[in-house]
Amino acid sequence: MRWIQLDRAKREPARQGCGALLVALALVWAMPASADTAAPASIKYPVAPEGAHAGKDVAQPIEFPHDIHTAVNKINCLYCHTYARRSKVAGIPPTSKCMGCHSVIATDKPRIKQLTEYWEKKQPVPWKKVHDVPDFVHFTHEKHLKKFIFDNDELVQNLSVDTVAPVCAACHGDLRTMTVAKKIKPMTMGWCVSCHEKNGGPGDCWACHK
Amino acid sequence: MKKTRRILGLFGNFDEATNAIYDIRASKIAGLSVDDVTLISPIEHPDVEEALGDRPVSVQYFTFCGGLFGLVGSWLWIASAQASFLVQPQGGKPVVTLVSNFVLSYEMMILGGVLSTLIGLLIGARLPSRPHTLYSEKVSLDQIGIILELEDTQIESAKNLFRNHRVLEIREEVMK
Amino acid sequence: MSLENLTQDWSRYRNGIEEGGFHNYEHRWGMAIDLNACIGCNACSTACYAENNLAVVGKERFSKGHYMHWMRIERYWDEDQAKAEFPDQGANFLPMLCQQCGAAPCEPVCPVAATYHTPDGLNAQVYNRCIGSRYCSNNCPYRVRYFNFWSYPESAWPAPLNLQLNPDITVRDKGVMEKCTFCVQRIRVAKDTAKMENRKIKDGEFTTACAQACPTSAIHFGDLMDAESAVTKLWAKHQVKRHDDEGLPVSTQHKQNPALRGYRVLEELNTDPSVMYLERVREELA
Amino acid sequence: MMNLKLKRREFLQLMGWSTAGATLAGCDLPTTVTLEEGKEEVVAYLSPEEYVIPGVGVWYASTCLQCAAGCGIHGRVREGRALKLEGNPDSPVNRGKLCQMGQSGVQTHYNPDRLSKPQLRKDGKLVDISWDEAWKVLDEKVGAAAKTSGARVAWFTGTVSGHQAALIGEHLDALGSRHHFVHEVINNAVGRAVNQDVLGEAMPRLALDQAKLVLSFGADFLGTWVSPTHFATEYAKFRSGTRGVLVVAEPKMSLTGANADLWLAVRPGTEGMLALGIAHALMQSGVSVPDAARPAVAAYAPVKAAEITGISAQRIEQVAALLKQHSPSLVLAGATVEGQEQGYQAASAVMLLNVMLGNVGQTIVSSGEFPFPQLRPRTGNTRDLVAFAAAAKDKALDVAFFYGTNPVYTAPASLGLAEGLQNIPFKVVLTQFPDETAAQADLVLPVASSLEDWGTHVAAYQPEQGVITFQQPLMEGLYPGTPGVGDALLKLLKMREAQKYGAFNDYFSYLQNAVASLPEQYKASGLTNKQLWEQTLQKGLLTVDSAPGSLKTNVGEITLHEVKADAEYPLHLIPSPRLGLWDGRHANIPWLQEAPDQISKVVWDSWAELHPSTAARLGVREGDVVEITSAHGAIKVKVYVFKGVHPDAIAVPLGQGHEGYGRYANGIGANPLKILSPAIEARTGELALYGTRVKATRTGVHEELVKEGRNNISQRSRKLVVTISAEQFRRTEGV
Amino acid sequence: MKETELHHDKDIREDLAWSQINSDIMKSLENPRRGFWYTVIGCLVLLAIGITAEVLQYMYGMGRSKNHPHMWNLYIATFIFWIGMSHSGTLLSAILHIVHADWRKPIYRFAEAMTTFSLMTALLFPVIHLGRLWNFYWVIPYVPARGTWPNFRSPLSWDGFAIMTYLTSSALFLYIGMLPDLAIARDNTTGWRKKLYSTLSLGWYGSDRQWRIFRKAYMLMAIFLIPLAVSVHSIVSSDFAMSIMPGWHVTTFPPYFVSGALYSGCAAIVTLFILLRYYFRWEEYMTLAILEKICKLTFAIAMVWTYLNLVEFASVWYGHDIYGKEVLWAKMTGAYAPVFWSMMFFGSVLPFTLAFRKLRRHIPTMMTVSILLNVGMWLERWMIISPTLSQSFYPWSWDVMWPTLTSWGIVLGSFGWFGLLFLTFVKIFPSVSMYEVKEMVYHRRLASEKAQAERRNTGGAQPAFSLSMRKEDGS
Repeated sequence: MRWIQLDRAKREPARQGCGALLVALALVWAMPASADTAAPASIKYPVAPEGAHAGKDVAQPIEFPHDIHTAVNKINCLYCHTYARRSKVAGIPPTSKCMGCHSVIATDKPRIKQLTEYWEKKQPVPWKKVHDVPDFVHFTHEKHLKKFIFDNDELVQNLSVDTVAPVCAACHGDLRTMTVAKKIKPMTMGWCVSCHEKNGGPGDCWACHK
Repeated sequence: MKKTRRILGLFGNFDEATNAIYDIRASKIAGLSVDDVTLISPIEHPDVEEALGDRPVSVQYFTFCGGLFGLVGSWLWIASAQASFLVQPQGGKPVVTLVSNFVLSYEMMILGGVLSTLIGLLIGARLPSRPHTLYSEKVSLDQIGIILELEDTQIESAKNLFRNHRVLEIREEVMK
Repeated sequence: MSLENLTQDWSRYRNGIEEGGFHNYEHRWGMAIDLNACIGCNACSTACYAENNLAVVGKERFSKGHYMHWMRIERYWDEDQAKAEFPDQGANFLPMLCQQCGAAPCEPVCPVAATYHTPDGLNAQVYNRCIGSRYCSNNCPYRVRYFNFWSYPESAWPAPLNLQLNPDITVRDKGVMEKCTFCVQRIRVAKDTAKMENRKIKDGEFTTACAQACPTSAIHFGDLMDAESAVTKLWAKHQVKRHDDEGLPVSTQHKQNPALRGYRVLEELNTDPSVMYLERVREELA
Repeated sequence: MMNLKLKRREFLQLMGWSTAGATLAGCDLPTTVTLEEGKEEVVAYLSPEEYVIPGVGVWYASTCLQCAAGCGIHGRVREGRALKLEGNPDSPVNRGKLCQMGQSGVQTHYNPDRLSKPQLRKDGKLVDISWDEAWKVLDEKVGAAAKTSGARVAWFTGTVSGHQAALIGEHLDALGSRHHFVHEVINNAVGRAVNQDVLGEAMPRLALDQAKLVLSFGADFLGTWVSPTHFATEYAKFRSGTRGVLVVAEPKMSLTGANADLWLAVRPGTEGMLALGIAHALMQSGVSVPDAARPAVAAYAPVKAAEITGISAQRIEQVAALLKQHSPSLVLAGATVEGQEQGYQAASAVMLLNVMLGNVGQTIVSSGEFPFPQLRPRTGNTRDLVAFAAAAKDKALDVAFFYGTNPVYTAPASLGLAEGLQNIPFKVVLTQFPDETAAQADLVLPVASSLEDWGTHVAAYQPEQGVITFQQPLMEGLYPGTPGVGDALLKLLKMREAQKYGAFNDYFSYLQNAVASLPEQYKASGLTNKQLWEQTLQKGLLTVDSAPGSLKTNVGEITLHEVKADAEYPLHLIPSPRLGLWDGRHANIPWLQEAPDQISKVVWDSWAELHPSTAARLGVREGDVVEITSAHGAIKVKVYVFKGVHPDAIAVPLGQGHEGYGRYANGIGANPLKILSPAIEARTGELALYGTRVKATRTGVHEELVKEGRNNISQRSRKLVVTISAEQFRRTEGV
Repeated sequence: MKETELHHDKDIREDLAWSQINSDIMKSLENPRRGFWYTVIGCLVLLAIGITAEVLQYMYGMGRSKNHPHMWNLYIATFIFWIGMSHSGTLLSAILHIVHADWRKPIYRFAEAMTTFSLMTALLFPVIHLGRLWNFYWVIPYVPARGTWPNFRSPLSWDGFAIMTYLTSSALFLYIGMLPDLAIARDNTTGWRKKLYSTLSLGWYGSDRQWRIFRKAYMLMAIFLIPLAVSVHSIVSSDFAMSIMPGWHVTTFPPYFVSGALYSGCAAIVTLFILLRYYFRWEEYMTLAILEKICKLTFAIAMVWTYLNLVEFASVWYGHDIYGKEVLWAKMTGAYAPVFWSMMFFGSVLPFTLAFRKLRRHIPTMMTVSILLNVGMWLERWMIISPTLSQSFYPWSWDVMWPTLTSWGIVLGSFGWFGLLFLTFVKIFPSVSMYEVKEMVYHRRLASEKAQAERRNTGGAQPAFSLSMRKEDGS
């Protein structure tokens, strides 16, 4: 019964089908713009790219407490990671820098004792790498810091850990809440690109690929 | 009246089947119109279809819309992809290149047309489905079947009509 | 992907090279190579090996054409001396590298856009995007694209040779096309430095490895958009023009004054190379 | 480019920021961008210098030791690794430019075949030993020799100069020996002798840029002659503006010949006659001839010279006319002229042209006397090789030190050097690589590469004022314990004269002391010794002015004999040097092996250049293997048919045919030096390298000759290299 | 005797019973001749060779099969070959369908299958020839996470679009056309086959409505397929014609490619026709008369191809482009001359055998000729690619390259792969269209009876026609 009845419903399916296709067509027209290349006029902090990464807990030779140094003692990130504004790599601070303070401060703590041991043996601390980009990627800390920190007059005057850390946090997460660093951002190309689009970074492949 | 019965007559050749349908058309069975007739056959046969009368087919509208969608949609899609992928400046050519986009849209028009034709076919022919309950395997061999949906009262006259046209086999069932 | 992008800038997206294109050039790196000075000594080529992590392939593979020299010195003999007993003058040397064409035939054919035109006017090759279809090489009239037929990282740099590898450049693995980049890593450093110091790049601030090495200074490198650069002046002196300087068709670009020495190789193909050669000078002593 | 002050060795103590392996691509599978954390180690610095910034390259000045020209270099160092060498713009030699051999310095340094441990011959085999043992053995053996016969100790080196040469001299003095043999295959010893005799100075300055015409008799000044990179920079000036004319006469086209405006294929061994023929033509046109040379010049009228040399009289007269027309000119004689039995006479004939044309004083000027005789270069030659072989054969030596040369490879087999070495009881080889000589050694001492070592050098050819170029390490030694050459010498000296050298910890402090004790006149005023030292290292050189003298023109009598034909060995063998592999010392550098020869474009191989007519006579074509036989041996090489070689000559490039020189050099090609006859240049005692007669026979074997652009020598009417006439050039660009 | 000849001249016997058609065709699913299995084994061996070669190439790199400047070689040549082969399937199934040439009916099914499978084979080559084939999907314009798209300008990405469209369309076309036959198969099989066919036939039961829609949809698809086939090979030719290389940058390439494609495809149909006829004992369906028709078609296309070939040479010659002329001259006289002249012989001279009726009807000859024609066509593809690569603008990089064992291995492997796909198909699916053969027999029977009746001049009604050839009063 059903078969024959439906056979009689002559043109309806055609209308329905056409309607659906036209709606789809309209949807394509109405597709929203995703790439907004115009950067905001004044940037304090990078518009952080979206995405998260479930990073592993990395066992470091010394469990370095970023939170104590930054959140409690209010030491500026760039005080230790001093190469970041001068080179493409941010760099791990040399042991001499640690010892600059820790030859007098908190010398009795077990972590500091560990550190002193390395220092006395004249061995560099074998830190494990947490954040890395592939070798075919050219990433410079100095230019990113220039754009987000040093090109911003207001910030230069009162450069403190609380003004610098949010900039670093765009890629490294907020280290004020971590002990040892943990990778919590995906650091993938799409992630980089989304940030470049939002903040007006270069869209040229060769800006980043070498 | 409610149609409650279904009956299948199998015929040995198209002439008989055609004549049977013409008889039905001529209202040999009261209350049964040609719209209640389904013909099942191993090959397509224009004569019989003529007897059944005009039953419009809508698949071409699907094809048209699908082709159009493929053409316009893919052009917009490709052009907007090019417009937001600015590494595209190449070989001194414009970002949105009409020639290549035309080639691709052309292909996509065909793909859209073909796919929507398929959809049209499936929708129009109500496929996929289970085979008809009265379906006989002889139809796929060499016999032609006529399925009628009937009221109880029309059964006998239908059978008679079939027999008049040298029906080879009659099957019937009660519709649920 | 968005239609808004498309509708906003429609007219610019439709610009080809004749109308200026959608390039937004920041620089146009270019060269001038003086064949009067070139002595064919190979210094540029070896400097390129050292700078750009070019793999040494060995005799067997070289014989199959698997060589990787981005900069090669071609040596031609005069055709008019084909019947003479001795060549009564020297050879014609031609340093051939990627011409960084403005209308590069290699670019539009790459299926994945691994090669494209940068805002610096370079033909970029993005190694990690490349899938190795080799179409670009097929379409390159100068045959200056080199393909990694094998995996070289292990074979070409046995330890400790790998310590020499330039960390600013990817070491290409098998299946990737590569070519001269005008030492983009040096350009990048120069641009970064200039940007850090809030200034423009100065002419002569850096140069490519080949130009740096050339004992006779036959290779000049610089920014063709910088009116004051030595290269721009050389191009102007020899009246060689880029396409979109004036959007001139090739026939009018071609050298009008026979006294000038500038020309570009296979110019008639309309590829708009960024490398201008200065004609070799021939003493008529024979 | 940053040239930061260097403080002692501290910068070397850096640990790599990223391991070198990390530079490798990751272009292969997988291409996922997430890199797992915690896998790699970041090595942090312990206590870095202020100027060391990871990720930023620093340039240091040093000196290139790939040949003896003494080019200044800048080396790029990043994260403790030397990455790239470039010319030092301050160096008067190369003015910031660097040839391919210099560029390859990094591959000499990082060569995978470098020796890392000393080796001692035990039971006939070289075995690895510790450094302590090595020094002990050395002390014992040399000590024993010093006690009995210090005079029987010899140093056999390549060209050395600076404090290295001084220390070698002092070591020999301490032992009471005078045996410092200095050997180079590629040398201009005969030319130096002629210069000394005619001009009064062995190596005057050549003002190529002042010359309007250069006539070169086989002097490949763009490729292998004296100071090629310097001459190439000068050549650029010579060719610009009014554009000088370059005429080259040689039996086999060299790189210089390949850039000539007029190339003359002269019959091998007759260049002197050609020079005299030109002199005759000049004389006919009114140029005066020094009296002593008059008979010789008169004997070679152009027609006669044409008969001998194969260059038409018309051509000879044309060259003479050109010389007269373009003044001042510069006439140079190279190895093909000098490496004959009458090479001195022939080179004198060439020098005669300079004298006649008045070039002396114009394009040939005095370089003055270098003020420190002990630092002056001991320039290499082949006379010392002959002498050393003879001394060895005569069992006149007990201990021999070898450094900077590989005589077992370069000595002709006919000298019997390999057998002679058996007679030297203790042979010490200071080398970076296991080479053929090291294979014969009793003790092999690996030395630091030129990028790991300190040093001072004085180039034999000083283009402007005299300079001492400084060599400083660009990075920490790859193999701990490996001493620099200077350190090794100091150590040897301390074994003999502990009190005299005990004050110096190492060669570094020795050099520092040497700079500090420089006579005041050479020190810039107002600098402390430390500042002077730092400034010197930063510049890479120290200028020591010397007053130029004046050149003489003492042309002596010239007697040239006819070159006789040899029925059995009809061809002249030309062991042609290559810019690249040089005398074979760079055969283990993959870049240079893979760099096509400038002329033939052959890679990774030896070949024999044959004129098409000769090839046709022998019935060979390109790729056929021929056997080249001299009276002293035979080699097999593939044929390269080439018009740029005289039909009477067969040219085989130097550099290949190594047997024990590492993975890149071994088993490739053949060494033409092996079959040279021991003929001696009559006046100077040099080996007549170009005087060997050979015959070539086909072997029937055919192998592909691997070369670039293999199917084409012409442009097929495409406009690839376009030419313009010189007149037009001078009209529009001449200044 | 005369009778038999007449019989043979018919495309198909008109007195074939429909039930016999069913059983004859369905038999192909059961018991082919031994030769079928030998062929399967042969294909497996070829495929194994191909896989070995590909694995080696994957492990060690493209250097095993390519060099500079021969960046493309056998792979792309074979790619074009397979793409080309697919075209005549469309010719038979779509073009001839539209013009109602009913002799196509017994043979179009396998021809369409050939289209689909040669496309699937062709599709392998652009992937195989990639230096980094594990990244081949970057050519597909999926919405990317990295903000990157493929380059829509590249003829190679057009290839991707075109081939995917063609593959989809022709596979659908094949499938849709097979629906009624799948229903027949469903009704005549048991076990897993029954399940398979039940699923695939989608419940087709042959109602008049289904037939109407089917007829229209099938015709629409056929109409789409024709421009598609032409555009696909034009796009493949764009890989060359859109480049600037001498010998490639030729405006006549699209029609030249299309004609070459039809040519090789027709030749392949002859080969497969003969094979299937042999394997499944289908002498009744794949008759010599039909073979003759395809041969005539092949001959006509061969002449078109020859003409276009000559036009191409002539236009290069008269165009006086020195680069193009050099390539042409090198083809004719250079290292590749033997290959070039073999191609000319196989492509333009050999087809004249098709002009003779005796030869057309001689199965072994036709088998040999059809294979040689395809060899010629394969050489043509190679001669399109290699001479230009070896001798282009830049004389310094001129070089002749002969294929390596690895590339031969992969080329052979592709034949194995195609063979396996095809043989599997014909073993599982009815490769002669049963319902259409029924139609064909039915219509021919009607026509002949009408003609007979007219001849006999006997008036009155025609005798009732029985589909099953049963006596009307028999049961």
